[in-house]
Amino acid sequence: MVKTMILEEKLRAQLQQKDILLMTHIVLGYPSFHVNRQVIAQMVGNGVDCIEMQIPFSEPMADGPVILKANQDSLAAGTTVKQCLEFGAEMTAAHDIPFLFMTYYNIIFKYGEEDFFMAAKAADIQGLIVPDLPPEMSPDFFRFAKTSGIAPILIFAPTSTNSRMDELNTSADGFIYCVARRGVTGAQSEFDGEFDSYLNRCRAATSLPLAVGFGIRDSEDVRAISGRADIAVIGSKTIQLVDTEGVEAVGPFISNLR
Amino acid sequence: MVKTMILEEKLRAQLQQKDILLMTHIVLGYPSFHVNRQVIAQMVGNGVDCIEMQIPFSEPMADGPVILKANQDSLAAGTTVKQCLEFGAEMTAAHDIPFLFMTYYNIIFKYGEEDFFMAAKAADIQGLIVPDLPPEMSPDFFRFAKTSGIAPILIFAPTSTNSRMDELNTSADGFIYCVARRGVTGAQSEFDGEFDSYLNRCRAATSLPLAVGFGIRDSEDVRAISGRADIAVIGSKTIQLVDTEGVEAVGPFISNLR
Amino acid sequence: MENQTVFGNWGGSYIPEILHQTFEQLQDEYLKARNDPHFWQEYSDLMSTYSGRPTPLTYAENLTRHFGGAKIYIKREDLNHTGAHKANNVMGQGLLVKRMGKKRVIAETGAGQHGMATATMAAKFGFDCTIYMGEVDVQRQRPNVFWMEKMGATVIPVVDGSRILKDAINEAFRDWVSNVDTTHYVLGTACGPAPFPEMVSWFQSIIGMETEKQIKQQHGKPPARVYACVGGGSNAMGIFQGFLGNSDVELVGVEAGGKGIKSGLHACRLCGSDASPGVAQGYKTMFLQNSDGQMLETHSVAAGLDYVGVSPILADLAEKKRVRFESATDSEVMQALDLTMKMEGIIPALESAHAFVQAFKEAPQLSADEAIIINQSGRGDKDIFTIAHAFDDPSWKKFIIAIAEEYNR
Amino acid sequence: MENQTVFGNWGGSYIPEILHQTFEQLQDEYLKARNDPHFWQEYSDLMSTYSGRPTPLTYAENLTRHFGGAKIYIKREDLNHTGAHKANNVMGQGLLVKRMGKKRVIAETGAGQHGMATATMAAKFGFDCTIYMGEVDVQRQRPNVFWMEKMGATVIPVVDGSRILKDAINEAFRDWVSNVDTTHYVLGTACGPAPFPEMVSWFQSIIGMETEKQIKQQHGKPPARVYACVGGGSNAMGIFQGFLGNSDVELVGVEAGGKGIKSGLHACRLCGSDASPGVAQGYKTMFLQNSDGQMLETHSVAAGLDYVGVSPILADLAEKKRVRFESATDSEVMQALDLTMKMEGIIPALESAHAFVQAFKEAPQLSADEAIIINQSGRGDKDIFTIAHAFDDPSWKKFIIAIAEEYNR
Ligand SMILES: Cc1ncc(COP(=O)(O)O)c(C=O)c1O
Ligand SMILES: Cc1ncc(COP(=O)(O)O)c(C=O)c1O
Repeated sequence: MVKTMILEEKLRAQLQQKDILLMTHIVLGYPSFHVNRQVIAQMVGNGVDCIEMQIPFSEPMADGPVILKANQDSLAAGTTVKQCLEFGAEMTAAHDIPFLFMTYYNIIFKYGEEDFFMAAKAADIQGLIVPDLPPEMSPDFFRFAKTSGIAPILIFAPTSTNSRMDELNTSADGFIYCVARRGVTGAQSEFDGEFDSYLNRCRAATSLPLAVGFGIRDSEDVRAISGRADIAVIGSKTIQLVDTEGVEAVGPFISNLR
Repeated sequence: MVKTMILEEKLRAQLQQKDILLMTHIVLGYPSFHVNRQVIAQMVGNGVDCIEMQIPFSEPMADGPVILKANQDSLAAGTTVKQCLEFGAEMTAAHDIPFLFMTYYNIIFKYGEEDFFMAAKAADIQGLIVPDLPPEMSPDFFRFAKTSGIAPILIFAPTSTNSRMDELNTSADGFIYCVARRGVTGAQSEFDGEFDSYLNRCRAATSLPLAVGFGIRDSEDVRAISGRADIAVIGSKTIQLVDTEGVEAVGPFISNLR
Repeated sequence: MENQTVFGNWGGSYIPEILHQTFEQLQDEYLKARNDPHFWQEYSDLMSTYSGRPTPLTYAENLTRHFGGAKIYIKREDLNHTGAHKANNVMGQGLLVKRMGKKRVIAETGAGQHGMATATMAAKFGFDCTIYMGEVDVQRQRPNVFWMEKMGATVIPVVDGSRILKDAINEAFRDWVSNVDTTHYVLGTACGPAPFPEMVSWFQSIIGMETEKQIKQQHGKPPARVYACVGGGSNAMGIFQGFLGNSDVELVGVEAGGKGIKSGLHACRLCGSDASPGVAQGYKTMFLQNSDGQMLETHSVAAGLDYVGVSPILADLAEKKRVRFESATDSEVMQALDLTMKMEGIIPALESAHAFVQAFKEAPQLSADEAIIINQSGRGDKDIFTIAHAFDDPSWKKFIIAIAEEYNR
Repeated sequence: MENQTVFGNWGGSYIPEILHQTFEQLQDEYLKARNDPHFWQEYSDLMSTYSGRPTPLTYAENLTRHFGGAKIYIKREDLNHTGAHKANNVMGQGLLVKRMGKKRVIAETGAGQHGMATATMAAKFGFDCTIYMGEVDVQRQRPNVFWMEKMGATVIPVVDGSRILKDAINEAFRDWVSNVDTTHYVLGTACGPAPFPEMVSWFQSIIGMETEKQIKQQHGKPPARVYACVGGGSNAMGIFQGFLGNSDVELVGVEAGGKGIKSGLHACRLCGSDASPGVAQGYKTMFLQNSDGQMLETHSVAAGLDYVGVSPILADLAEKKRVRFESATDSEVMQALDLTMKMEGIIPALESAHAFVQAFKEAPQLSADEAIIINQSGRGDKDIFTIAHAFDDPSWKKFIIAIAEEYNR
């Protein structure tokens, strides 16, 4: 296991072999850690390249209805940050792909930024996505990211200007998460001409790999961004799949994506 | 029958024979003209000296709950002013005591003041009591009263000053209706020292006979004012009596009063 | 307006003798107050620090654009403390009561607005307070009853007659003749025996005085027309007094057309031909009465306009053709209300919405350099039960049913 | 207050990247407006002609006598159009939205007051309008929902989370990130990402500016203390800004004590010790949260105070000890409300009544030549359902049951 390799290098290595990588999203503790474990096994077994594990938060302002409900149910079931960290460590030990944590800033802030990075490092987590933390709001966060070797994943949005992208790029590491459209997680996106020029702007602003998320739901969507982006992020869709068709549906769904 | 004798003289003649006269009140059309007819027969037969017949009005602002309800029920049964005038004529023809109309000013105003006095004269009515018509509000009314020989009965109240009594007296005829207390018809009055001095003021202000009304309910009340006033007015009490014990109770009630 | 008890053929003081003395005292005290410049100063200071006067004159830009005629201005009596112009009259009478040394006030109320205002004034001045309210109105305006009671007033539902405003007035008079020494009857509109019509109009003239200044400031000249709804006539008299002296300003009173003037279900005393001269409740005016002089039932979606009589001063101004009278039906009123809420974010009381109806009919006929003023006598949010009901709002019904279920449990 | 995004250890702008640009625009437009004297003139003219400003400062003579200490003055934000201080903020933002050329506004609402105010502003300015309101609040404040809809707004009940104010805020942010180009989010209090805390406080400072002048005029000198209830903190910031520069004036913020600070059922962020620093809803402040950083349920009889966070500016002023924080329990609030209605004829909103509670506790300790000011942020008659319910009024219950029966028929 090459656990010390930094996130970007790891992804670039994968990109040598595949047109496009797949990153999936799960909400920790939803519907249970037990199911999370099974879903992750199916994902890894069917070729997912990277997994973001969301530590639930009571106020997930950037998430749409599916992930919002998953956050609430997980918390209602008693999920704690400590459990999430432990589960993260278990997964990184079990599977040889990079795992990231996604969460809102308050979870980290309340835990203590330095402590959180240390705990994540101990769990062998490779990156952190915090959708409500613009880099200017916590220089400390980026300092701790650097010292711990955990990539702070930053987000580009269609509303980001070129200069804003440049600015974000200076703090970013691992890859850039390009939000496909205005809105929250879960709704459909259009990968049209406007999207193309947005993605060109992203590419121009950074040398990091580009992940595209928000609204990627099937192989057609994945195909649509192949060659334009490096990573396709599947979020709400797998949560819905587990909800409606059970854990076993995840493997076939993933293997058909690409 | 001495129908042409004016009201005051008629009363003075009666006062030669009795310590105190009795005036009763009925609401026309309540509960029906038929019952009115019976009640009046019982009253006259048992020694009542004078009867005021109230032509009902929809807004009897100076009346208490009993007479108010009688006004409303009579109107609801369809009583008209014309019926009241006809009934008045019938009564004056049938009984040899003075009959008065009591009503609110709008009934007269709407009928036409001159026309109303002519109609009342034709019905052989001897006086008119209009509680909401201060003399200064209609000089015409008093002119028509004089020409028709119908006495305009004015009201003194405990709140009337001496000079106000003097002023009222110049327009009054027949007798003065002394309201025993503040308030509306129907409630109990106290015939105490304060009442005495009020009645003395009334006596000093006018040479007309004094009737006392509001709250006279039994022989004790009548006795209390005997010698102090000339006429006792029984209002709400007989209405209640007919309501609760029937027409036949009226005769015995009246004959026991004095 | 000079002190008068009779206005042309109208007005007067047709009262039981027992009240004679108290009216003399009231008349006296009123004249003293009128001739004492400090009194008006005290009154206007009170209205300013307690009730939020001057109320604004709001330019209704969107409605103006919508109708494409005269500039529409709205005088905002809804912003008075307690939500209507009724506060003006009541606070004025409160100061008089203090001068007369009385300790108890009574009042009638229809919509509940005047009762609310009186209960408020009584709390502020420390008077005992009894409010008479027709049982029908108690039922349609329960929230107001709740607040009156919370402010320490006793609310007595009147179960006589048609159980609406006029019956409450009779009942208040009955209380007054019984308690004449201690009690002042705070009549709520420019009706009743003298000096009430003139006195109430005087207190309400604060509306017109402000408006006259405001329109000159904002529009540069007097308005072409001024619209006010007319129940008893106090808000109309209030605003009209700012313009009575200027014959170029047309004054328009709007009565409750109810289900339509021809249906007989309305409260039109000065427009239409159903009313006739009469004397009741202490004064002479045009009443809705039958040929015997018995008062008729009236009808309006707006409790405050649901009244058989009308200010004798307005009857006189109608006869002299100084004020034109029109009517608005219940359904026109709901439409005008809807439009005003959506276009200006303002909720007129159902009463006030009558004035809006007529203004909306006439605005397009006037040119853009003319202004018209609508007197918004009160705010409509007090009428939630009536308005939500009149709009037949389904979620409102569900809401009420759900609370009732909780209460029934 | 100079333009700031961070106040001591508090505030900031923790927002999704998609909103970055729109916040830059907002910040820009806000700064331009702040530096443009015409803007404030336009704003204060609008508030004067549309909303009835300046609102009065009322001397509460009876309460003063009752407590026998400092003179009690009440700043009457209840007399604003729509019935609360919320109008100030909303009209100010409306003018900014016009400048930014946006055509749609969204807002969260708790008590419904801010939603009412926003729907009103949207009607007045001709904007499309969507209001997010927690389902629990929709249920307790249905009349406000009715009026918002009547003014043309779409009201969306939020069924996520604890279904109250904070959840409505999250939902409004979700709408905003989806419609960022066309839409402005009219945040209703001095919370949220910069520039909202400062901007909302700036608009609300109109309260303090007026009050500072009024108290000098009426009392001859500044007050000893100023009391305001604190939900998000906007009415408090509004009035406090009139006195922040004068260290002789003690400023007191009153939070919702709910069932008592020890019961855990409250919304005390700055008094008591249940809150801790956190970041949510776009800003850093003291939040009621557990040790993992998950937000807790809060409790108050007043929907408008039922909120987990608090203005970062107030968190800073608390830390610097410039503002003292206290709390009032639900039952103290009902008592203060009752007393104020009976003694002054004034009906404070349940929110505002919190400030009254603390002022009543402290007034007797001060001498008669001192004045204290209570900010009456809104009027309580909008709260009829809550208040009648809280007083357990039997005729109110009968009334509701009777209407429900009619609707069920
Ligand atoms: C808001 C409002 N407007 C108008 C009226 C009618 O009264 P007036 O004609 O005296 O102004 C009322 C009466 O209750 C009212 O509440
Ligand atoms: C009347 C009233 N007062 C106070 C508040 C609390 O808000 P803030 O603390 O922002 O003034 C609200 C909120 O809805 C309110 O409606």
